[in-house]
Amino acid sequence: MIYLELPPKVTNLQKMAHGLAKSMFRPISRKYDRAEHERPKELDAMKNMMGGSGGGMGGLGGGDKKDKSSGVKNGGNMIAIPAMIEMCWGDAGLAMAIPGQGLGNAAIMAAGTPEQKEEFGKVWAAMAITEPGTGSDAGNIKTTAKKDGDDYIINGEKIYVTGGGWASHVVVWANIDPSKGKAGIKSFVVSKDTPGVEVVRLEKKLGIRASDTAAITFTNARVPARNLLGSAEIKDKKEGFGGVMQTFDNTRPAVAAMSLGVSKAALDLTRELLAKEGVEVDYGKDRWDNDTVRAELEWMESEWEGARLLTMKAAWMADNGQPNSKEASMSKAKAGRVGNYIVLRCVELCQSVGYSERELLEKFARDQKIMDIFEGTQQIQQLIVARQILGKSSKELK
Amino acid sequence: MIYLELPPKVTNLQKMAHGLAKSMFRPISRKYDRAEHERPKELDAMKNMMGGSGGGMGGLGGGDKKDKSSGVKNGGNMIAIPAMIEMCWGDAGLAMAIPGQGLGNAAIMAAGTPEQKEEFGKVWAAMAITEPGTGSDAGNIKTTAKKDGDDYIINGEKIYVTGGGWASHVVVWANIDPSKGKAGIKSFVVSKDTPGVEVVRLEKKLGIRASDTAAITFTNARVPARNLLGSAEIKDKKEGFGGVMQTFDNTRPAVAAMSLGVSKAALDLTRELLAKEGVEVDYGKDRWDNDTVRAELEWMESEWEGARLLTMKAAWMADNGQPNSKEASMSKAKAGRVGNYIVLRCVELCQSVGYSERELLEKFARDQKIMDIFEGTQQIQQLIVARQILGKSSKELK
Amino acid sequence: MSEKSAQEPQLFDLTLTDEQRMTRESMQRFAETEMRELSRQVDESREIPAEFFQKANELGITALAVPEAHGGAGFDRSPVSNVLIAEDLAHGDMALALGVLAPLGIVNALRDFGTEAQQAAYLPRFVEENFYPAVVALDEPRVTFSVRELQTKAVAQGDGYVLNGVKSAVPLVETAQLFLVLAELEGQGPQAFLVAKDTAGVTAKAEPFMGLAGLQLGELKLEEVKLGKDALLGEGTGFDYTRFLDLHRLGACAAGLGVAQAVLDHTSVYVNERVAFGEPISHRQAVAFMVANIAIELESMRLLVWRAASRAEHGLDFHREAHLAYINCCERLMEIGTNGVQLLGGHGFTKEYFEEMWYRNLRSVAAVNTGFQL
Amino acid sequence: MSEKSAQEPQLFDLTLTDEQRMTRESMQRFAETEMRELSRQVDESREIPAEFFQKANELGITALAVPEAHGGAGFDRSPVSNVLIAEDLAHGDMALALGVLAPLGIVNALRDFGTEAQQAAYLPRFVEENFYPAVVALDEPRVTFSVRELQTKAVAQGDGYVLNGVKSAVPLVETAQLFLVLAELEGQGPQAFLVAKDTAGVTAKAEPFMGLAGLQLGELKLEEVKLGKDALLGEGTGFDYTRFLDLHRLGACAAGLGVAQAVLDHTSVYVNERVAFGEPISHRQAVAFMVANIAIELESMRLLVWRAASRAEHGLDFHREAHLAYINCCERLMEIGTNGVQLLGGHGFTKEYFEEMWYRNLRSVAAVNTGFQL
Repeated sequence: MIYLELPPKVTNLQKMAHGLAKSMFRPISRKYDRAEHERPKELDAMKNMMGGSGGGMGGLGGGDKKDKSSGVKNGGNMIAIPAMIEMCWGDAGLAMAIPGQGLGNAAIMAAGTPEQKEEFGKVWAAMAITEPGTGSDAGNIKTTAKKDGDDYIINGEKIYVTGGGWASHVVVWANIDPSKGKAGIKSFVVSKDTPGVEVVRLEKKLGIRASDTAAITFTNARVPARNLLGSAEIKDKKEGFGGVMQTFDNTRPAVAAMSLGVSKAALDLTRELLAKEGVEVDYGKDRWDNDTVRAELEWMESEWEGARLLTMKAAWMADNGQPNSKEASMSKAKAGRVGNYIVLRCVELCQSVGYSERELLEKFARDQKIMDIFEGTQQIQQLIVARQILGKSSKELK
Repeated sequence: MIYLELPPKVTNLQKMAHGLAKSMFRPISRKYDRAEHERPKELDAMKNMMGGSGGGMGGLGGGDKKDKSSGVKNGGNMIAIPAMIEMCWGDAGLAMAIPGQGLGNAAIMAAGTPEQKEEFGKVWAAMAITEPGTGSDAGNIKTTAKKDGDDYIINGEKIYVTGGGWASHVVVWANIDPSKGKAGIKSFVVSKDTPGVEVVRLEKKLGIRASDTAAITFTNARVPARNLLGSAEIKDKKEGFGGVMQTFDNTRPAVAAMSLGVSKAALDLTRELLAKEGVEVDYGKDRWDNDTVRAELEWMESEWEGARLLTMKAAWMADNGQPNSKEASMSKAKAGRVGNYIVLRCVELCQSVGYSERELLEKFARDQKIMDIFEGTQQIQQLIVARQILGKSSKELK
Repeated sequence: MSEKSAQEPQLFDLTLTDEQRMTRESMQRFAETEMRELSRQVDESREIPAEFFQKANELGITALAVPEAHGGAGFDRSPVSNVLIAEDLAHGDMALALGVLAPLGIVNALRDFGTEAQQAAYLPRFVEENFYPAVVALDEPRVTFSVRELQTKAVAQGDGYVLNGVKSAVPLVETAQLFLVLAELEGQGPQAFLVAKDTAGVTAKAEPFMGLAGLQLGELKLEEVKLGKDALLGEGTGFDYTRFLDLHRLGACAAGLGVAQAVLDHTSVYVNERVAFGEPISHRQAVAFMVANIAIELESMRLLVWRAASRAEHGLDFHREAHLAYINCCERLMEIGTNGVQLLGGHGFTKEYFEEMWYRNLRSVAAVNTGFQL
Repeated sequence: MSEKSAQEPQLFDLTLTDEQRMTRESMQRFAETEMRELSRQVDESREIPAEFFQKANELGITALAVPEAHGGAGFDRSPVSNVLIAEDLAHGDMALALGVLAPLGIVNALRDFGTEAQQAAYLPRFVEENFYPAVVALDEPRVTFSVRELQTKAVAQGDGYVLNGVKSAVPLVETAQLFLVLAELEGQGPQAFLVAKDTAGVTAKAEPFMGLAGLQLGELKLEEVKLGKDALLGEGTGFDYTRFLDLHRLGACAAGLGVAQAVLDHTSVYVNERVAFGEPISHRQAVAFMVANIAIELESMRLLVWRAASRAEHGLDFHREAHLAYINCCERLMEIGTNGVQLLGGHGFTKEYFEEMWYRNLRSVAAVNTGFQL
């Protein structure tokens, strides 16, 4: 039966996450925005607190809460989304810097065997996909992994590795047989201690400065064959690459949630500041019967709620075993652009207060922008949605 | 010296055109919106009144008013734009139905030899480009013109011929040598009396119902070779087709002007109706310090003025002998989308009054839509602009 | 409102009930076979064949909603199911759909706000064999009209009320037997009055609008219309104007969703079939992304509308959610309407396809209040 | 304002004068060589090398505008030329450009509104060898701030005025020698006061903002600041707040145009060079059309700004035109700023390129009033 409210189990965790974000992130938010590349040690305490379930990426892909009669599940994906929203409401950069909550962890949980989940379940794993020559074109990576006895030898350069500087491990995309094209791309869990793995640079960024973004080189880095996630078999082109791509179906709603979190923070703060000066929204007037500020706040809230519901739908589908690649991309496309609209507008609405570092509004407007870019840009999401609706291949609709 | 006001010569003609549009078009505007396919005989009187210069297409391409010291011209193109805005302010469908003011007339004036201008200067010529299988892809037309002695034999089917039902002549795009691809495309002035020329259908349309839109078939229609506009020589691919395409550089700003005219009519009427009920715009408040209706009216006016200035710039460049293909497309892209935004919003702002046929607002919202489509859709204009900025061919940037 | 109002915590769920699935199938079939083509005919002639509403009546949509005590099937009040019905019927044609659903809106208003006597007096009319046209009269012909400042005025007089005012864009205005007229009652804010067609002082006149020809919109004049005290819906208690407005507008939004879905369904086929520059135009990002964005915005709106309706169904506050859904639909539905025409280019501008009519119909959501009480 | 104010009818014209063409060349050269790279350094350190403004001073922008009687070159008052200068310098860096141009804004305000005595007292300072930092203080630190409801108050007292209030986002706040403070003068509406840095009760403090680091924005506190009657610009006559605001904001718009042009110039090279999926990304419509639309909106805004400035230059009413230009720039410049980052993808988010800084700087136009009097 159609019902779009979250169950108490989820809202309770959401409240917890909100409290955590407020008490642990907000007080150090500006500090680490300014101290780029300094590791937020205050977050070490959170590693255990979060476990594998809460606000990070670990909960994606799982799921347990099930309605007895209908068989409907509200599981790990649906818990992870509101939790992620709340964490990023607190601070998106810090949320990405929690030890043990990397995107690589999500990949391990999504694609790993039970043994791999056991071995790597508690490490802090970043995700290394992009290379200097690739952007959205993940199928075009040049990093190789050559079989050598029981090991693979990895060579290549990765950039934009979120958490790559501080994580203990990296999940690296590499091609085990470049002659097969992108079907040969597999992902490997690589310890940062491996000889030949070097962090060559941390990027200076517009936002999410509390989270490190690393460039990492792999020079004859030797990893055990058992660190390859999933199967080493090279299937037909589409399916093979699809395997490594499938984590996106889980992580894209999570990145949508990040955008929702940051833009909710901007909206909440704008409303709070305006309320202090006597301007409050009450949904009492039609758009053309209202003043511009109230109408704009309501409009942004409307757009935000639409994006949130799209994201919850994608997560609900994942929890209920429904293929959700289209919906995952829809949620990220909508949340990415709505988020960007909101954070920028909130700075404008709050004028010199919004533009100043006195408040966090300007920071939200910097942090959010990456969420319309990473894990596939706005344009890539539209491309995926369009291909699915129109039944087009990547060769037909480029 | 930078100065963006229109000289008195232009504003006087503009006022004349406005008066004409108000007194001759507005009173019969609703009548011919309802009586689709009935020829507005009231316009016969205008044929002579307009001459070759006024509000129609005849003025495009010419130019005389020149500043002695600077050499700057404010000529035929610049006069035609404000005149066209005013005529379409009155009624876009009727403006397109004035005898002797067809798009084909513009083509004759732009591409014809002095002899051709003499012979066909006073006819009423529609323009026949599109075919059932082509839309924006004008290079792909299948109509052929085969040389036969001193004549050409034309075969093919044309659709969306504006004024094609009532005009005496049609300027037809046809290929004289399909083996040469689009370089073989030439335009011919064809009398509707020619045996083998048949109007097979008049379209029923969303708007501009006062203007007929015909489907015309050509079955072994024989025309004298001297009716070929320009040269019969097939130049290299690019230049050859460029010849027939160049009329677009003049007609696109004119279609931008149509969109400006209709949307100005919507804006003016909305303001008038609102003023009667006490809501007036005074540019006195900042956007976020205003009510939504006033702020929206100002925003629309701002967008409209920007589009108008882009259009005037394209016309000014044409008058002053500067290549303006990019600017022509920019003006049409902007005026097309701004126009569509305005006409639809004005219906909304005026609520049941706007949605009703009591006022012309709903008609403006129907009439305008085609202006973002014909003479190259919004998307085609963006493509042209992008190719020019990025230096890309139509093969690279498709 | 619902009898199933949740005791145990519910889960977030997007699954239709079996009943909803079955209803959708029959609604979709009816929309496809009985409405889509008729819509074009009606759009041109502005004449609705008498048998259409009769046939639609046989779907039982209205009768199912009437409590058993009054001769109906007594189905649970389900705003969500009504959203689905509106989506499906409007996929066939928005105007005819809103016409078919107008009486359901009145039944729902009577169920939600009517006194027992009013329910007993009116509800039986909706289960009769003949379609009983009953509609809401809300809009007024002013460009500064606000639903919160009605100029149609009701004054208490003697044992009843006198109404004066002009209503605009009233559905089925010349055929309706019963009007639910919204008017400002001195000292008591906006109230709803049950006004029979043949009451003295009531005149109705259809007039042409941009779209929704099948809904036969028009003006309803009320001149010194004298009504009994039982004409006041709820007789002074129970009427909740905010709830009324929200459910009424959500009805229009739901119908708009159906039209937008029709745009998506047709344009995504069309752009695959249409060839230009040697390929289907769907191979161009500008075209394909426009289709993708129609899908994204449509689904976003749909979830907003469903959520508001499901909150109403479960007896939760839903004003905020309804408002957010409505303002989104006002903006984005029209965007879809105009992009539908754009995707077809010149073909979209002619009556060869339905996009031009959808463009006109979709403009109604934000401009007029021609929805129905979900 | 202009001495050339048209007797004979002028023609619509987009041609630069020879003088403007020459000025543009030297401004563009300076922006390219002295500003672009420095802007990144200043953005990080928030320290402007002392020699920068000195070097900029040698361009003579301000001195040329000072009448000969006061030691300057006495160039005609040309808002259009000032727009061009702002565009060109801001192409190098918006923050530094607005810093360089702030004193020109004060000179222009003195020319437009100052008494002869005020001109004689202040203008000579702007032709000295050293850069004389003088700025406008307009914004106030409230989210409901309105330029039309200033809470900085001036009260007539004795033979002068007392000012109280807080100004925010004041350019060069710690280095400026002279502030033109906008305050509500009891009974006389908003007025401008010339306030020297070292006046008792004036405290200035720079603080970090989202962008415009090179402009060193900050707060100016005015506590019981006592001023002579000659501190009132125009001494009660001649000050036109609407004109002042319009020209001030057009100054910011003009600078924003320069940044938007920089976005267009760089992204259109970048998308041609950047290869993905086997081709330059400029071969994708979604990318190419975004570039096209940057060009279209930029040119549209530019013409709006030029028109308003040229009307001002020719002594025509220009409030409506300035307002329309300003609201367009508020919206569209930021759109260009965010699309610039988007076109570079992840690379746009890092400090590898300038797009992330342009994103931050362009947000200023609608958020703060840090322009200059054209």
